[in-house]
Amino acid sequence: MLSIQLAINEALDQEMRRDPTVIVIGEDVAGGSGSDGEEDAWGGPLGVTKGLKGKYPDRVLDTPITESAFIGCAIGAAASGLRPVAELMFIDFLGVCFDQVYNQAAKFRYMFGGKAVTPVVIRTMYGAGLRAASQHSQALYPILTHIPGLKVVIPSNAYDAKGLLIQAIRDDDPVIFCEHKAMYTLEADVPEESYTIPFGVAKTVREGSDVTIVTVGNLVHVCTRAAEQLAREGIACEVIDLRTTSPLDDEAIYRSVEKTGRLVVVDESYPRCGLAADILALVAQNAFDLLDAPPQMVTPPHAPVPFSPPLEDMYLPTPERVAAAVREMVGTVVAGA
Amino acid sequence: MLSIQLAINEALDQEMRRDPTVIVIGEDVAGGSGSDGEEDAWGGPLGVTKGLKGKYPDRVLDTPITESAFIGCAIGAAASGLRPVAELMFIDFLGVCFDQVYNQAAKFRYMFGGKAVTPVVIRTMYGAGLRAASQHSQALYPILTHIPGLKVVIPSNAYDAKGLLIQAIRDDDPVIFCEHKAMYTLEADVPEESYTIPFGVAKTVREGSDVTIVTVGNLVHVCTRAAEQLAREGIACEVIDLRTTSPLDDEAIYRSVEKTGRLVVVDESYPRCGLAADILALVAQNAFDLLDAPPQMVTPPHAPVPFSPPLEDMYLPTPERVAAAVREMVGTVVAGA
Amino acid sequence: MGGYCVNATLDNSHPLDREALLSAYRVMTTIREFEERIHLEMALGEIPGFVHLYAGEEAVAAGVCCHLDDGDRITSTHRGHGHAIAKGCDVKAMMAELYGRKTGLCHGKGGSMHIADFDKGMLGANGIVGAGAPLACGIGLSAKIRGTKEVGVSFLGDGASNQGTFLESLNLAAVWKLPLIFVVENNGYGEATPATYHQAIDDVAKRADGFGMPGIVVDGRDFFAVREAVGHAIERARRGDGPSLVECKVDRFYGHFEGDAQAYRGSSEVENARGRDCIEQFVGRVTSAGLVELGHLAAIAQEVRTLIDDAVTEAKAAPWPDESDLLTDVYVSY
Amino acid sequence: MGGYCVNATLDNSHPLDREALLSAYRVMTTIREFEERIHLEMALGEIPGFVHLYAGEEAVAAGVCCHLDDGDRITSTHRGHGHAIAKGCDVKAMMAELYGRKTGLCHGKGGSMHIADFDKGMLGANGIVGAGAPLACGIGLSAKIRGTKEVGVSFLGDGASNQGTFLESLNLAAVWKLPLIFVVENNGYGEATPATYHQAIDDVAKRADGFGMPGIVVDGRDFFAVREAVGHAIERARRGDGPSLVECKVDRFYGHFEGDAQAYRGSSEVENARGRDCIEQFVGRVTSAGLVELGHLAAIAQEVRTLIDDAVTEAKAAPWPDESDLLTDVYVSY
Ligand SMILES: Cc1ncc(C[n+]2csc(CCOP(=O)(O)OP(=O)(O)O)c2C)c(N)n1
Ligand SMILES: Cc1ncc(C[n+]2csc(CCOP(=O)(O)OP(=O)(O)O)c2C)c(N)n1
Ligand SMILES: [Mg+2]
Ligand SMILES: [Mg+2]
Repeated sequence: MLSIQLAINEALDQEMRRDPTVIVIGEDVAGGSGSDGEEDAWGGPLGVTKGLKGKYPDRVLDTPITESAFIGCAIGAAASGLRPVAELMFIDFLGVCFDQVYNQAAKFRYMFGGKAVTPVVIRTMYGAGLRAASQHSQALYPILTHIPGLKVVIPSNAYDAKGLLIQAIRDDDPVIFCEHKAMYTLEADVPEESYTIPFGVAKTVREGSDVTIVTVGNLVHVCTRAAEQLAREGIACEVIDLRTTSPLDDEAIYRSVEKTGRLVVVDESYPRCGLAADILALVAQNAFDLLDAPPQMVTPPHAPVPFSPPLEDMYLPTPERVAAAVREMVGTVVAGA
Repeated sequence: MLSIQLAINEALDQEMRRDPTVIVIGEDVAGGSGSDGEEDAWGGPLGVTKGLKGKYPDRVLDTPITESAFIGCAIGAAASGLRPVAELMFIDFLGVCFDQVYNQAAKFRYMFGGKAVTPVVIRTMYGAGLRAASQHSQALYPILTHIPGLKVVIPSNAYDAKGLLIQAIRDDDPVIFCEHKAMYTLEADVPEESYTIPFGVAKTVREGSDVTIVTVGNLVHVCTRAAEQLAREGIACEVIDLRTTSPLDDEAIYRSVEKTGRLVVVDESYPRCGLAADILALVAQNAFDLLDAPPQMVTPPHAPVPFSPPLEDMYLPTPERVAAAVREMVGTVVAGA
Repeated sequence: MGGYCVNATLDNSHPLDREALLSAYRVMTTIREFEERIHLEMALGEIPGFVHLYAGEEAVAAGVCCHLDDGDRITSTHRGHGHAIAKGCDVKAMMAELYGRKTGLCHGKGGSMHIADFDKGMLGANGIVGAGAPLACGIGLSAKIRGTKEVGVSFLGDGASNQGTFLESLNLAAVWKLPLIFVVENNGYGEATPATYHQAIDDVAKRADGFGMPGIVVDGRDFFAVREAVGHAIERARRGDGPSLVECKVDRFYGHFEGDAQAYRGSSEVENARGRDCIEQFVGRVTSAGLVELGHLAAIAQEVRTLIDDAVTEAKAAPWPDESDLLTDVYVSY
Repeated sequence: MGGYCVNATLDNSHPLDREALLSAYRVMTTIREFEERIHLEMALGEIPGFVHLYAGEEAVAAGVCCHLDDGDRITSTHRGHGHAIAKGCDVKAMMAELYGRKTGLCHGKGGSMHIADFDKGMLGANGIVGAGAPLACGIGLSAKIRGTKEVGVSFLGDGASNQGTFLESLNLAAVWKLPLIFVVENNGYGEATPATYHQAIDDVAKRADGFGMPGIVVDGRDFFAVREAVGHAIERARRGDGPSLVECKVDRFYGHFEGDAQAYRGSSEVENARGRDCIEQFVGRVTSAGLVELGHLAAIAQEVRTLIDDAVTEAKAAPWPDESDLLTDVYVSY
């Protein structure tokens, strides 16, 4: 059993050992370079990269607080022969380096006529639930999923985290790897040897024939809990973990909806132009005839993330909210169906 | 008859005259401050703010190329008693100042418990069609629409441009005002006196009972042309111009779909987590039973904007593509309906 | 217009009266007691979220804000409690905010990293490093365009001084001659990373020169030095002569955030820092010079402790926000 | 490690042989003829999009790139034709790119603002002002980690020198001692805004000091001065001693973009600039010193003109991209 944190650490370690062009850079990824206690350094504010500096002293680099420069640096290095893994501490900080991500890394290959290869990975922490307030709790991956040229990965468990991160590092396109900050200690069986999980292949976490629940990241567990409760009530939910939002395994969703006729998309990002809307729209456009009831979205409201614990708890999708949406849907059958 | 360019200029002029706290700042909005030819200065690269500096010399300010600093400055000034209108020359440049927009301006009011008022307007140019290539042709308003706390305005004609801009300046929330760069010379009847158009009220540009076409900005004209062609073929399209994407007049869309039973959303932004998906999802969730056919999106492909003229022409939605989508839909009726 | 100087010769041209000294002491002690108490409460798990303590740096907030009125506005950082208190924010409402209560300064929606009170000219702590600097340019621009004598102050750390937003703001402020002071609180660390690693210069103030404004370095543990250096800069700003950068060398008594074990700091480092405590230095100076009696200071300290006790008690008893608060104040109108 | 010097005394420690002189002339003349021709073609409406001409600034591209191999990489700007040509990009493919043809260097997908050729170490013109500087840090970091002697060069304008991305990159490069040279092409304008307005200092190079790297100012109209100053900086970088900033004072012969009427420029300004044409200066120097005969230079100029003529003819005759190109190369795999 390995936690997500250690699974990510292991993936980085194995890839750095395998490939001398893999480097890790970011704020405090070593965590105290040049300080008196360098050996017992942070390894990231939550310790995810702990120990790597000792093993690869020249390839694990603390940076100044200068996201545009070091994310851009990682991108430039990727275009010059390295495979950097840069850490954007919180996805909320995207705003100070976004240009390098969507106008540079994402567009090089296309606008340079196919000659550029930019194998950069940006690891970043997302999500609410830790009372971190409006500027440290966002999901924001919809705005990265929006951008052609980027791949977006959101693992839900330690096994996937390791395999998807190794895939990300070996992948020749820019990849944003989003880690939910409330999930690092979650454990799963993780093989010691290195393995990859292909992008664009969703995972059916739970099978069921009544309703399809599509989700990603930490909410996979929220939805599973909802499904367990609903199962006790006689409603069989199929829970699909997208694993990557770009590329998107829309076929897996259509296949499931074909079976269930009902769709609930559960997501933690803001609702407008968000991931839930994206999935709903694709299903409505491409699999409309499979739907027996209006598809539903369960998301936070159109508001920033509040700090106060009871407010934050109301803000996020919970098993109860998911279950309620499913129950209501199962009670509904479309007029003409 | 006034062009959009002059309508915007007039709105700025009238508001600056009315209210001494209104200022205009941005790169070359005067256009040559401190140069030998200051009087005949640019007034923006396309001349939209031309002449304002002469009328309000202290309140029209050229800035260094420093979007984070001057957009942030406009926001800070809005929180300190002014009503700044900042110009982000191209919406593509959002990436170098995005934090100030979505983590600062958008969140002040909420995270400060309702005490902040940040009446800033960010005018910006969007859109493809001018062979400006990948980094100067994007739409990107979906990522702004995604953010709670921001209002997003996209006028389609000179009359609306004036009324919506005056509303934006008087509005107490941060507003992003998106101007399609290919539309500046488009003329309409524009009253000389000042007037406002409320946000969140869509406009039915053309009535029809067969298909609802929802769109915004420059594509309103593309859709109107498609509707004219389709009318000759006996298909009556209702064309809805959203005018603002946040707030969104979803009720107007449902009302129209109630009449037509069919929905095509036409948008220029990238398809994934884009505006078309957003609208489709809302209709699928909230007005599913009104739909007689699978709703459709007409957007560019999931790719950056290409430079080469024939490629760019293929990239954008055209009247032909819109008409084709409508024709196919009219031929389709949902199985059970 | 540039120029950079270390340990500016201070002419002490603004002597302080007794009232001002007592007020400075009260501000610094309130900050210290607030922070020490939060350190305790956090260890007990009573306060949620990410919290960064200002303890050790009090002389800067006090030495800067003693020059400011409510109409003068500041932008702050993730380490913002000290700035908020010095700028006059209500301490009880701040405490309630940290506890996430409805009675909090931001109704519990902001928490430690988003303390703000626009009425007091406190435009917000900020979770984004460097983000306050551009906003502070707006404070300066507004003051200038409205034709007032108001000034803006942007507080930032040494880590933030590498951020583009800050560097751009130096240029914008210089070009527009904004009435603005950038106060860099150099505590030698950005999180766990020492300043000796994150920049290749000894003094952040050196950068001022490259943007055309004066840069001054002072001992930030010395209230009087801060007060005087910043006083000159503020006078300059109010005169219309433009911005300045004042770098204050300070010590961070606690970890980067509450919970940081600080293995990266040498064992005697924090001890040494405590040994040059700005408040003790202040007390030593004013009592040995006979300006204020120790007993008077002790009485103030006692008042402050009572205030903090009450603040905690009231905060814990205060109501939580409820469902009706979740969606208010996203917009003024929508 | 800092230090800033104007008009560095140049020791001419790297004398040029005849071959190198002819090559420099060919590069500068190719850029000039390319730009003059595009100016013409754009006036005729033959070339789509936004185009920014490098005419007048040729000595910088030539004086920098003469030190570089294909393994040394550069980042460029919106005004990138000169850098691309000096770095060895195929001129005909560049021309075809500007015409949007399938045979273009980027298959017509990029256009003027996105000219790139990774095989030649040209990592791209860039439509985002200042965006090249962080990318260039990556060039330097890669060279360093792979243990090569390669260097990176980041070209930027005076306007870009106020952008946070550039300023942050100075710090990062200095901290990591990256083998990197920042070449600031100060043509006195960012679009229509004069440098005297957009910054409160005379020399951008002054900023180097605040980040702990040398800053040098040279006359960018003097090929020899550029070559020598940059040569020293590159040697320093290859030795592992870290980055430098070299500011080159130059003139922009045309408007900011093609179509700019330049009302903001005084009437004699462009005339004066043409009077100190870097190519004419070069020709004067090398012929009067007897290093090269005028006839030989004329022959090269004639070859270049033929090349450009052919490039235009071929570009106009070349095929457009077709529907199958619209969706290729968004990803390597998806
Ligand atoms: C843009 C951004 N990057 C990184 C962080 C994470 N972070 C929070 S505080 C901090 C260190 C700031 O150092 P400094 O400016 O010296 O302030 P200090 O904490 O020492 O007071 C960092 C890196 C952030 N909040 N915002
Ligand atoms: C981030 C960003 N802001 C603004 C622009 C618009 N723009 C293009 S070139 C330019 C001027 C650049 O000036 P400078 O760096 O001096 O280069 P020059 O044009 O003089 O070569 C501006 C403002 C842009 N492309 N990117
Ligand atoms: Mg610090
Ligand atoms: Mg310039």
